[in-house]
Amino acid sequence: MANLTLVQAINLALIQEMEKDDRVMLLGEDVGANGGVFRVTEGLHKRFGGDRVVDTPLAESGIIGTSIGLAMNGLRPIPEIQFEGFLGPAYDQITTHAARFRTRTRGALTVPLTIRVPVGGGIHAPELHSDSPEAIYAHTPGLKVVMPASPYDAKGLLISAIRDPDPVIFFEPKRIYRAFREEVPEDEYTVPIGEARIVREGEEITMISWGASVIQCMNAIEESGRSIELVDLRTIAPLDMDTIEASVRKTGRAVIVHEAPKTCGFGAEIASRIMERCFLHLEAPVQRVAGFDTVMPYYKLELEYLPDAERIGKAIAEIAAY
Amino acid sequence: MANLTLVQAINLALIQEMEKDDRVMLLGEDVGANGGVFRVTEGLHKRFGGDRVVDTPLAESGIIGTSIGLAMNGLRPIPEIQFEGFLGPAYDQITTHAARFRTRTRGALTVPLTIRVPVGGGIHAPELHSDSPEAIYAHTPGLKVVMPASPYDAKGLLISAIRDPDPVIFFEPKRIYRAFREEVPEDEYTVPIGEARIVREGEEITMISWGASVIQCMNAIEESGRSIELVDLRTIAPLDMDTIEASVRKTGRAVIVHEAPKTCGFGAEIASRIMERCFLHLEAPVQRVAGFDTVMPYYKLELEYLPDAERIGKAIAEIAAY
Amino acid sequence: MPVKPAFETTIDHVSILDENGGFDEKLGKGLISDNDIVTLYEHMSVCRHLDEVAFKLQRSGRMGTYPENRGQEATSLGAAYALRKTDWLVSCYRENCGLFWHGLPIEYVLLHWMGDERGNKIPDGVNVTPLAIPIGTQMLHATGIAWANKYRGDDNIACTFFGDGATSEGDFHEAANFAANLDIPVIFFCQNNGWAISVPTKIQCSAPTIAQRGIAYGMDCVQVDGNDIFAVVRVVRDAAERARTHNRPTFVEALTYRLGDHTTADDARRYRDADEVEKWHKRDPLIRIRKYMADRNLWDDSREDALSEKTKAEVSAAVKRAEEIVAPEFADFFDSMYASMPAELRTQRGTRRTSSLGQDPSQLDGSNVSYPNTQGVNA
Amino acid sequence: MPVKPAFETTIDHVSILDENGGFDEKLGKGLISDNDIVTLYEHMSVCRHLDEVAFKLQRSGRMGTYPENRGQEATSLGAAYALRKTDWLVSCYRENCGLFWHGLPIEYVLLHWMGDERGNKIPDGVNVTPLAIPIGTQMLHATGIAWANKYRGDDNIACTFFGDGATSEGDFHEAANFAANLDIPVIFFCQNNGWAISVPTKIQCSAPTIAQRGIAYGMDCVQVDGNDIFAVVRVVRDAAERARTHNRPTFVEALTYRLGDHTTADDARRYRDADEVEKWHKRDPLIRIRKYMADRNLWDDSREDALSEKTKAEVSAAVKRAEEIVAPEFADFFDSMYASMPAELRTQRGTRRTSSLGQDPSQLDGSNVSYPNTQGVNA
Ligand SMILES: Cc1ncc(C[n+]2csc(CCOP(=O)(O)OP(=O)(O)O)c2C)c(N)n1
Ligand SMILES: Cc1ncc(C[n+]2csc(CCOP(=O)(O)OP(=O)(O)O)c2C)c(N)n1
Ligand SMILES: [Mg+2]
Ligand SMILES: [Mg+2]
Repeated sequence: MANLTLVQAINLALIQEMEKDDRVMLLGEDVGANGGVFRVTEGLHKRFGGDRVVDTPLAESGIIGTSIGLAMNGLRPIPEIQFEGFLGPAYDQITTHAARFRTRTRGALTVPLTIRVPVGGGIHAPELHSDSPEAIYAHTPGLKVVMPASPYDAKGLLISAIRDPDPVIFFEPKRIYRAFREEVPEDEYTVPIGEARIVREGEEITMISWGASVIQCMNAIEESGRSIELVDLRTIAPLDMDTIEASVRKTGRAVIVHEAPKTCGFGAEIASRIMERCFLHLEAPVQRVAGFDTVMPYYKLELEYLPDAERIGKAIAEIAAY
Repeated sequence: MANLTLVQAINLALIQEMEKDDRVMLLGEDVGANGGVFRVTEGLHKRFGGDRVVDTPLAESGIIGTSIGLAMNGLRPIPEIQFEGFLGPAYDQITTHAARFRTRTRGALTVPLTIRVPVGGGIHAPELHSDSPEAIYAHTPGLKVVMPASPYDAKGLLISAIRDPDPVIFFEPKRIYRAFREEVPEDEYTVPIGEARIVREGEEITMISWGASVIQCMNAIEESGRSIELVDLRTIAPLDMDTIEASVRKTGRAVIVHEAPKTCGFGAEIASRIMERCFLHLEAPVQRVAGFDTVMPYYKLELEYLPDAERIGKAIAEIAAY
Repeated sequence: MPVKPAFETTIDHVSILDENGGFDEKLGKGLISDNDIVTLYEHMSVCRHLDEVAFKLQRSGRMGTYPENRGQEATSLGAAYALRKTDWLVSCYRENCGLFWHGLPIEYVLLHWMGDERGNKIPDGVNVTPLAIPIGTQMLHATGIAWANKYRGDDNIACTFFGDGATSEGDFHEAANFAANLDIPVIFFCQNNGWAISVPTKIQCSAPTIAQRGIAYGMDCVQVDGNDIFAVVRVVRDAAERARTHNRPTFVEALTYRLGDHTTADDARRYRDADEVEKWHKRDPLIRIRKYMADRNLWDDSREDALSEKTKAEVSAAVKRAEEIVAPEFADFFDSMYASMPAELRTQRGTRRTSSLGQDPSQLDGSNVSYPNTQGVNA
Repeated sequence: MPVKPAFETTIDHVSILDENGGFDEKLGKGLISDNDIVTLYEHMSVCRHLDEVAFKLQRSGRMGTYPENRGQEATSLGAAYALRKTDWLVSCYRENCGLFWHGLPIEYVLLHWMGDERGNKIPDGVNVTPLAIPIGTQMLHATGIAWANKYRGDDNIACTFFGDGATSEGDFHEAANFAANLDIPVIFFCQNNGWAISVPTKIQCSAPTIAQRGIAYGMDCVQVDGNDIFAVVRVVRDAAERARTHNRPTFVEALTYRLGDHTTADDARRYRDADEVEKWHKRDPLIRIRKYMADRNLWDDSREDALSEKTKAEVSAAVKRAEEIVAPEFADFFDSMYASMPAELRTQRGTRRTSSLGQDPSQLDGSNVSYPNTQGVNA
């Protein structure tokens, strides 16, 4: 049991899975000698050598496309895309191939792939280093999409992702890479993909979030002094609707919080499902506290863009009063 | 006034805008001598010459990326992507550049671009020729997304798109390219981007759809014998929520129909907005009749995948009975 | 020296059996035994006949869009012949001949074009990937597949096929660049057939050769007469050797020609001249081999007649197998989405519905639903 | 002839002023006047000093991540000097020197790295695009921009800058291929500085030169000593001439070196040797020009001292302008999203909310909302 940051927890999960299974290998830009621009792969190149921790050419489609081939031919590649803003060049390989090979071949060829991607805003970074594209991939059948909000979940979910027989996009909220530490068991354990976590229980309102926003929710809930149940999705696709439904049937009110733009963000899917499943239990319209429908601004204004405790708090007050 | 197919209406709009404004030029794969694989650009190469109707190398990112440069430097390019399944390679240029230049430069550089893309299923085509990615682009601030459901709207919306100072993705539902004809005025007219159309009025239920599904809705509505108001969005982004709200406040019931997979499809955004705006008027949960959360199957099964009058009819019966 | 050469190179063009029957003994001797050339010719004839039949099937509505391979048979077949069964072929959609040689049953290709995913359900032990529809994307998979072989330390390699147009896609560049810089044993085999649908090769590559694309990566590259199966076998053997022993990729440009339309959805007369087609008919790889065999008394009309019977039988048997397969079911497009099916997907599959009231009729209990037709919710 | 050459080529390496002060009169004579070389040197000194200042600003929290240009000043400056103000520069982020020469005020680059979009609001008449963050994507814009010039029939061209790593991206390939096959007047200027963050050039391109990337497109290509401003001016002039008069693109590989870290977020000592850096310090383009000027009595210590005063003043004035700009406002990131703002966006801007009850408080009429803090809904 050690007290680790999210970066350290991921690093530990990678080490343990690579020790355990020599089909597991890492590839990406600067993941080798440099240990990744966030140092997530620190020490792995030295420990496992250049064949298993590979610095690739600067080409995201190449990184994912070759990873698909590696996976189809028996390995367990873990490609890293340096920032979510650079998933774009790999979008085609992810959506037309990684997501489709199993069903296209009726199971003959599969793509057990874990794509690691730092995600989200709040770190004062340049353009295209602060976006939240999870809904894009949640709209792509064949993929699983994961985003931990704590070091413990990060390690457990990453191990599940690596062992998953299907392609998983593993989003790492960079704003909390080192924001806090948590007890993380040294021994191996898994957190199942597809199961949300009740962060705290409550009776009045259900709040649903994921990634770095979960902390903003915590702050808002504490300030509000109300009895609010906070659900950390942990997995975006497939969505754990049972946990959400049970909570909303109890509270009758729901607020969803995410960094991505509101329109067609994943909050829209959750809100629709809640209405579909809990229509007669709803006492107020489900509220979405999200990024605005604009491009993520450069860092001088990024905190104005991201949902914070103040905006969340207002939504809490409003839905409670409705 | 001529009786035209959707293909002919688009062809006519292109001719008229190219006659009118010599900054307008076309580029893409096979758009020249071949007149496009659907013959949408038939005759244009002969009429306007190889400088204004350009067959490009087989590279979608190249087509969109160079179009961005053409547009930033004063032209009005109309790139064609041959099928929506091949938008993937251009996804990065569309989302990181076309959508962002205006705000990135605070208005100094703009990208007046109209991306023409055949979209949707039902034509017995090979893999990746039948998808519906509109929600992906509706989740991308900075873009406008248009999808006509009739020849008349196709001509009017395309002219608006070409003249729009911002990038527009103009989706052409290939299933209705030649499915029916309609009176289309010879003279120039525009259909404004951002305005939905009430296809038929009704009191009991509001049905919202776009593209080729609109016809499926018509059939289902007729079979149902009920008083159903059918809204053809025509524009997906920006969404004409006022028209939808007015209708749902009247009917209290809404069914959304689209070909794309249900999860995170554009139906999720509409359903959420309806709940947000019409909560106290809703008599039933908004229903989504959509593609399944699977990869679009090869053509033997594509009609099982696409929402048809039967599936829509069942949803009508159910929401009416709720 | 202020101006000094930083780089110099030459690219070879290789030809062994030319269109007039000329044969280069030095390069060609012993390359393909008399028995094998006959077998290869017979194999090509099957593919040629398949095109005819498939075309008719499409026209009569029994099959969807189909791309004829006619005229290009020697390219993929020569490559497949030069490789091992344990090597991987990562193809586009105009390599029937090589795929069949490598072990893919004919009906798989038919099923694919009949709109049936079971045509992609490659049998165990056949190292081919399914036909690739998105142009240019499969070379990256080939590079990854070959990389995995190298990672495991076996000496199997991959050979990926693509057209002239495909070399315009960024993915081609990234695949070649990965292979060259990371030393991956893959062969990039370009079938330059002069056209990408209606777009001529010069719009895809205005350089004197497409082969020189490989120079950008410091890759060995060579141009070969793609309608000369001997020359194709020669260059692919050399490339395979280079890959197996040194993990070095090779770029092969095979000059060939699509004698038919791009696909059954295309009409090539709209964009190319009849005499161009004529010229290439004379270079037909089958004619060439037939002459080679006849000159050596390996072939005559009676054998040709016997073959055409055999060919007809083989192809129609394959068509029969493809058409007699049980119709696919609704559930089929759900069942291979994931190793284990998520709840929402299971519900959609079970109810055939995405709408919540259809998925959960219990919400309607008490209220009486009158469906427009006789079928129930779960029909 | 069974094996005949299909293609042969040579690539030149051009150098005029070498690191020992050797100067090639034949190529260099009259290329840059004495007055101009002094002006260019002064301009480079400003950029060099800007790096120092920017680095400190970042370390003291007054600026975000910043990429030093140190060591590469001669490349973009030489190119800009060889071009016309009416030509377009489409850059990456390590071309301050060329951008400033082309007319971009220094504070724009500072504002960009200070996280302020106004740094991209290029003044009218300055033909540069904003710094490009996504690697490799801007070359396509340059190709399109140059294409538009050709379309209109004016003879302005575009020059796009990018690094060695950028040549691994598919977009680079597509841009070069479009330019070569469609005859577009654009110059592809690669700054090969040996590294892409921590990844050495050989992982991006294992060929003997990056210049030969251009051969793939049948493009003229040349390698040049990027720390030799005379050589850079020479090759870019030739390339510009080729573009202006024949609409032919050129690929230029400039050999240079990043003397600093990749950015202020990087620590280059983790992945490269001190002696490699040492070696390149000796090739510093500023040292080289200083020697050239001193040999010709164009420069001495007193002028150097005067310059450093001038430089300090110029840079601190720019910093002042950048830091004194009014703080941006919430509304700013809404107002340039579209030419005319859609309704939902207007509501979000007006209410600062995405949640429906926050956007439409009338839905709450009657009910009393007690906000956790003093601000109202529209605060
Ligand atoms: C990414 C992508 N873009 C466009 C298409 C449409 N398309 C299908 S085949 C083809 C031409 C391919 O030409 P080439 O690569 O030369 O192969 P050939 O058909 O000549 O064998 C095009 C443009 C596609 N399938 N995929
Ligand atoms: C598409 C994309 N992928 C990754 C990155 C992260 N990144 C920023 S700079 C850089 C290295 C660029 O190297 P090079 O092109 O040689 O330019 P240099 O920094 O050496 O001038 C990388 C990988 C990015 N900005 N964009
Ligand atoms: Mg071709
Ligand atoms: Mg570099």
